[in-house]
Amino acid sequence: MIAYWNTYHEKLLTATMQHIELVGMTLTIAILIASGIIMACMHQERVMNGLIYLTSLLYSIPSLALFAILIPLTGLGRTTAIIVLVIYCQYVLLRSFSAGIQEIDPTIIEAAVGMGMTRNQMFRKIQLPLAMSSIIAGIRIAATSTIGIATIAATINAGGLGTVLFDGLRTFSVVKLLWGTVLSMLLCLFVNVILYLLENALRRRFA
Amino acid sequence: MLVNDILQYFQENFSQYLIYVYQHLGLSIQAIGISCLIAIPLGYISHKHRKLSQMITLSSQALRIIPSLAVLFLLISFIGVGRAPALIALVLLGIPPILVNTTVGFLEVPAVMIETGKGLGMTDWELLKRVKIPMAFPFVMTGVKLALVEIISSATLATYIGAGGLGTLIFTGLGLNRMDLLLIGGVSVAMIAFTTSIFLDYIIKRSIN
Amino acid sequence: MEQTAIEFKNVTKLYGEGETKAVDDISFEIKEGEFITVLGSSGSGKTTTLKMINRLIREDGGHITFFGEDISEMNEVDLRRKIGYVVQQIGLFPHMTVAQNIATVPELLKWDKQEIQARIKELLELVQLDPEVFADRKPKQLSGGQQQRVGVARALAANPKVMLLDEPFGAVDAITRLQLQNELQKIHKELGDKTFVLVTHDINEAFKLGTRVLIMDKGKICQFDTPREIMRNPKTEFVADLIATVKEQEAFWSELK
Amino acid sequence: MEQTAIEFKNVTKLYGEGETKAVDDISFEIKEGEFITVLGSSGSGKTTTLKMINRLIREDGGHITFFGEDISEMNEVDLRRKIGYVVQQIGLFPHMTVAQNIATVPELLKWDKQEIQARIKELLELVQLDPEVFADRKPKQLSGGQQQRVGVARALAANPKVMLLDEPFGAVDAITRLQLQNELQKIHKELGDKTFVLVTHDINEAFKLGTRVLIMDKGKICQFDTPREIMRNPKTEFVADLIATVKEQEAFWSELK
Amino acid sequence: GGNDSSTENTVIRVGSKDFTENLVISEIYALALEDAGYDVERIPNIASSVVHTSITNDEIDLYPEYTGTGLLVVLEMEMETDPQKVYDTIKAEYDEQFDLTWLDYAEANDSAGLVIKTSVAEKYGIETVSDLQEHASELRFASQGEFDQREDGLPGLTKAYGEFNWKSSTVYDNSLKYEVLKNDEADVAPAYTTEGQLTDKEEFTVLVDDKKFWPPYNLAPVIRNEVLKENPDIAEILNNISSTLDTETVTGLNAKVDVDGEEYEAVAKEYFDSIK
Ligand SMILES: Nc1ncnc2c1ncn2[C@@H]1O[C@H](COP(=O)(O)OP(=O)(O)OP(=O)(O)O)[C@@H](O)[C@H]1O
Ligand SMILES: Nc1ncnc2c1ncn2[C@@H]1O[C@H](COP(=O)(O)OP(=O)(O)OP(=O)(O)O)[C@@H](O)[C@H]1O
Ligand SMILES: [Mg+2]
Ligand SMILES: [Mg+2]
Repeated sequence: MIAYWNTYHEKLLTATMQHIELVGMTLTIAILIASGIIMACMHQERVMNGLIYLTSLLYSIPSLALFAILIPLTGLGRTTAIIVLVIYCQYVLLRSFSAGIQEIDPTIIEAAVGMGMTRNQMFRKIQLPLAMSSIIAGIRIAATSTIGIATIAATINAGGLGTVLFDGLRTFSVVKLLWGTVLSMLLCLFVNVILYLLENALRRRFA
Repeated sequence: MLVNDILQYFQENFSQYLIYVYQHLGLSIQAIGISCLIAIPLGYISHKHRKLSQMITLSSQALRIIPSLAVLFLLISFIGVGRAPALIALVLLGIPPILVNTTVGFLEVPAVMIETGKGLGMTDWELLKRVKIPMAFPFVMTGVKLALVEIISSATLATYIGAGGLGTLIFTGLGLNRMDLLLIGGVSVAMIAFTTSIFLDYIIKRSIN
Repeated sequence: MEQTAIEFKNVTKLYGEGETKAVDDISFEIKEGEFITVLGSSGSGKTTTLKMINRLIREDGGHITFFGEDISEMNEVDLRRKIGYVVQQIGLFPHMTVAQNIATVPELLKWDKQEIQARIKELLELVQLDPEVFADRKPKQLSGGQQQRVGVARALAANPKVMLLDEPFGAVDAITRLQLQNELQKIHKELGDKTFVLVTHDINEAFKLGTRVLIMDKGKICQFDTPREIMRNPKTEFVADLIATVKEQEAFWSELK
Repeated sequence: MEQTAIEFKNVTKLYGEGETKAVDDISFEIKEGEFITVLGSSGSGKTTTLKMINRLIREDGGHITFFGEDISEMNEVDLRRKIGYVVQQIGLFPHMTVAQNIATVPELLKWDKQEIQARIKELLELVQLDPEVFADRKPKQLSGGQQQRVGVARALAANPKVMLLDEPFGAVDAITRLQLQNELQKIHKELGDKTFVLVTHDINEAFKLGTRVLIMDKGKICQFDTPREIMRNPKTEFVADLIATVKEQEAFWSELK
Repeated sequence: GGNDSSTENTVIRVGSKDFTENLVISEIYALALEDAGYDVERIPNIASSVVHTSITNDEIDLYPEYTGTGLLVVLEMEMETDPQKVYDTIKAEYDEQFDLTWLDYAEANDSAGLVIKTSVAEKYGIETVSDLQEHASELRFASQGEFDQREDGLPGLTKAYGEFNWKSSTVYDNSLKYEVLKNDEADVAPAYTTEGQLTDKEEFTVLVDDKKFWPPYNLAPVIRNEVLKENPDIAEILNNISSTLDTETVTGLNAKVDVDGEEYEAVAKEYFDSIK
């Protein structure tokens, strides 16, 4: 394995970089969309729960099937991969964002309203800080599952660590399979560490 | 054009299509069955032993960061190709969610309920049957649902290693750039995942009310 | 002659590494047919004492007898089936209907189906709930007071000799509570030979319901006597303080008259 | 002369499709400086009535005025900042320290930093908590009674004219409760012109604290008068029943003497 | 390595399909171009089904293609078995329809075919596809999804030889078929005649296409006319490569990757250095 790394680290690193790009773009877009939805629907619990259920159903669709359905529309390649991955993230993100906000003890919200906070003040001073750990947890799960599913995106020419895995399958090389696995696991751990640090920093700021 | 292709496919290959559906469902159901048989008793045992339950949570978290694709592929190197390794891989993927949820389900049975059951004079077995199992059921089912979704999903990939199923249509579609096959495969798998999901949600809801 | 229903002889219960003495070498005797209330502030050892009677908690020292028999030598499942048990959080099984909840112990005892049905009806009437209306409801479709009534009915189902009640009215509002107290007292009187042991930290409740009141503080028994005797001769400072607050309250009411 | 702080004119609140009348055409008037207690059993409409005052709930009919001004025409955020609000479950913000909790409204009002610090100290002393010890603790590091005190201090922070308290002592045990009641009464007296409206279902509490008691049943007002007057002339059967149980309790205690 | 100081700073984008042989050959093209001073961008692993679209969409400049594929799959024309005729046809059509040029084709013919376990072949005495068709009902087929649908796959084969009633037919990823045969989970599989594993004759036998069903699949670079016009010397560079590639050579290169487990880049480099 080490020998393989010594010779082909460039190739592995390229795949990893592609993977990071894929996951990074997905998460950025997904978080933006989820935040937008949450902002818009935060006060309509019904709509929110409906949306979460809908996305949970989408989430249950195998990625390969979603790729297949989208290819006639958006073709092979990164665009399709990112669209699918963003769809998957929505469920995890929406659920954890809204759980974070809805799980706040209603008496705390009531106390805040009763004290004369505006919606905006309440969001900034109460809801956001109290939902923070749940939000970060959601992002963590989304990142983890995106890193996993993104490997499948190699089937539709989106690059990334999946290419290493499929390459390993093609040439029947355990070394490559292991490298593909190890690198995606390392990526996961890396993202988890970053989010952990972020969470700590935020916690220190808010509390 | 595309509609015609799809209709034509069904006219010519309907029995083949049914075989794919049958293979996909068969593999998934078998995998979920075995997963349940292993994970539910294990989950029950682990809720009684703190150490064990911590270990299980930890290792299933570790497993979660391995892409399921990698699990599937790595397994061939150790047990070869075909239906058996596919089944093993799917069971491996199905176990963690059931295990974790079963453990949580039994742990979440409120202490008051257990105490009340005991206070009413239930034996351990009666307590399990009348209180713990019914109260943990929704959690267990949630685990089963997550596992099944994962399994149906990965069963699509299992086509790569010779397990058949609807993934075949998708791969062939990808290989030949045939939109009709892609759509038939993709939509069929989506529908199966969808209905299973809705069906299990219904069971979970009903068991709560 | 009156029989001894429950007896504690030098019973002690330790928690942790023995640092906390939840119950500290207590001895007392309860006769059949009494309505005992156990009064004390939070953490005084009331619940621990109660749960040692049906062996949900094991004593670390001393002996407890149930109608003369040492409970450590009895089969605990059998013991518990002879004892009705009601807790503050009520503990109704949420997945069962009211009728199924009440039928729990009779079913464990494999009573005949019709007998069970008849018993459910009888008990619901006893606790003033219309069987037609309530038998098939789930617990969460009931108000707090109604749930508490079902809890009592369930505990009474198999005709236990002894009823243990741990703050049974803790979760209901003060006005409903007064009502439930009256009902419980009535039930105790109607059933005649049943022994009730009720834990509470409400002085009014303890003194109103108890034929004798067992006052606990820090794991020890301060006094165990009839309400009248306690009012007249408080034995410890703690009891005297309690009595003082009651007197203050009483003074306030008579002033209003 | 005494000013009218709050007035309800034919106020109604419906829930669902109008099947439930949580509050049914009620009218009453509260003067500045009064300590009003609202008494009723669970579901009688007490909370609904209280929350309509600070517009957490909107009335479906009638008018409510606050110092002569119709609240439906006031900016609701401004209105709420003039009203202190304490709920049973306390609602302290878990991510803020005691000091930050108390400072919430002054900060919303953009008070000067030093002013806020001084106010925190003053209030903690008022509710008998040592500022040195408690200012920097988080709510979960406090006992129930201490949390409740902080809740009161927070509600008083910006010197509101009116304080609304919804079962503020619901979560603490009976003995601590007596203590907190006395403190609250003292605070009301010390502050002089503040109007307190406190919801409870404990008769003792309602009659002890209220300069006048508003008794509700099924969304209607049964009686609204001084404790003495209610005791002497209960106006409805429900009130008479309540008084009867109190008298029974009192009789029981004096019998024990 | 790049060649930044080069006056001609055109970057040539060399694509490849997603299997070993195509990867190796395209890497050899890339090395040759770099050696001649071009900057090369490699775009490997393009799904076979879209590689043609990629080049017509100007996403790549050239890639290795097979004459038979051009004829049957891309142009969807009639079957033809003479290599030169096939080449002449597609060269003209590509130029006219797609503005693409087929450079010289190599002798290497990566024809489609069917592979059978040698032991099974001996047992039933199967040497040709016709023999196979007769015994199909006793044999397990390890297909890949595409083969069952493609005109130069099972459907065409059926027209030429008659129905194949397999005892069973299971789809595997193309790369697994030799493993499947080795593990005795199937007896017959589709094959490409240059695949490295076929060097093991004791294990695998390629059946004779006795009815001449499959067209020739000679390897040749397809390149965009525009690029070729600007850089006419590319033709010579790549033609020089093609002239060295015969079936045996290509099979050997494939075997190094698929049997010996070397990396395709390394194999390509070694080969290029040897012919330079
Ligand atoms: N499982 C336990 N482990 C450790 N300490 C315990 C445990 N259960 C009770 N204790 C301690 O034992 C003492 C007595 O507890 P107990 O529950 O009997 O009090 P209680 O009088 O019922 O109080 P409350 O009115 O709050 O219910 C307390 O100090 C409590 O903290
Ligand atoms: N959001 C709501 N939706 C529907 N019904 C409601 C809602 N809030 C209150 N109600 C109903 O309105 C009635 C009055 O409720 P309210 O909360 O005012 O009672 P309360 O006197 O405060 O009772 P408690 O002592 O239990 O707090 C009850 O019947 C209640 O079920
Ligand atoms: Mg207790
Ligand atoms: Mg209320």
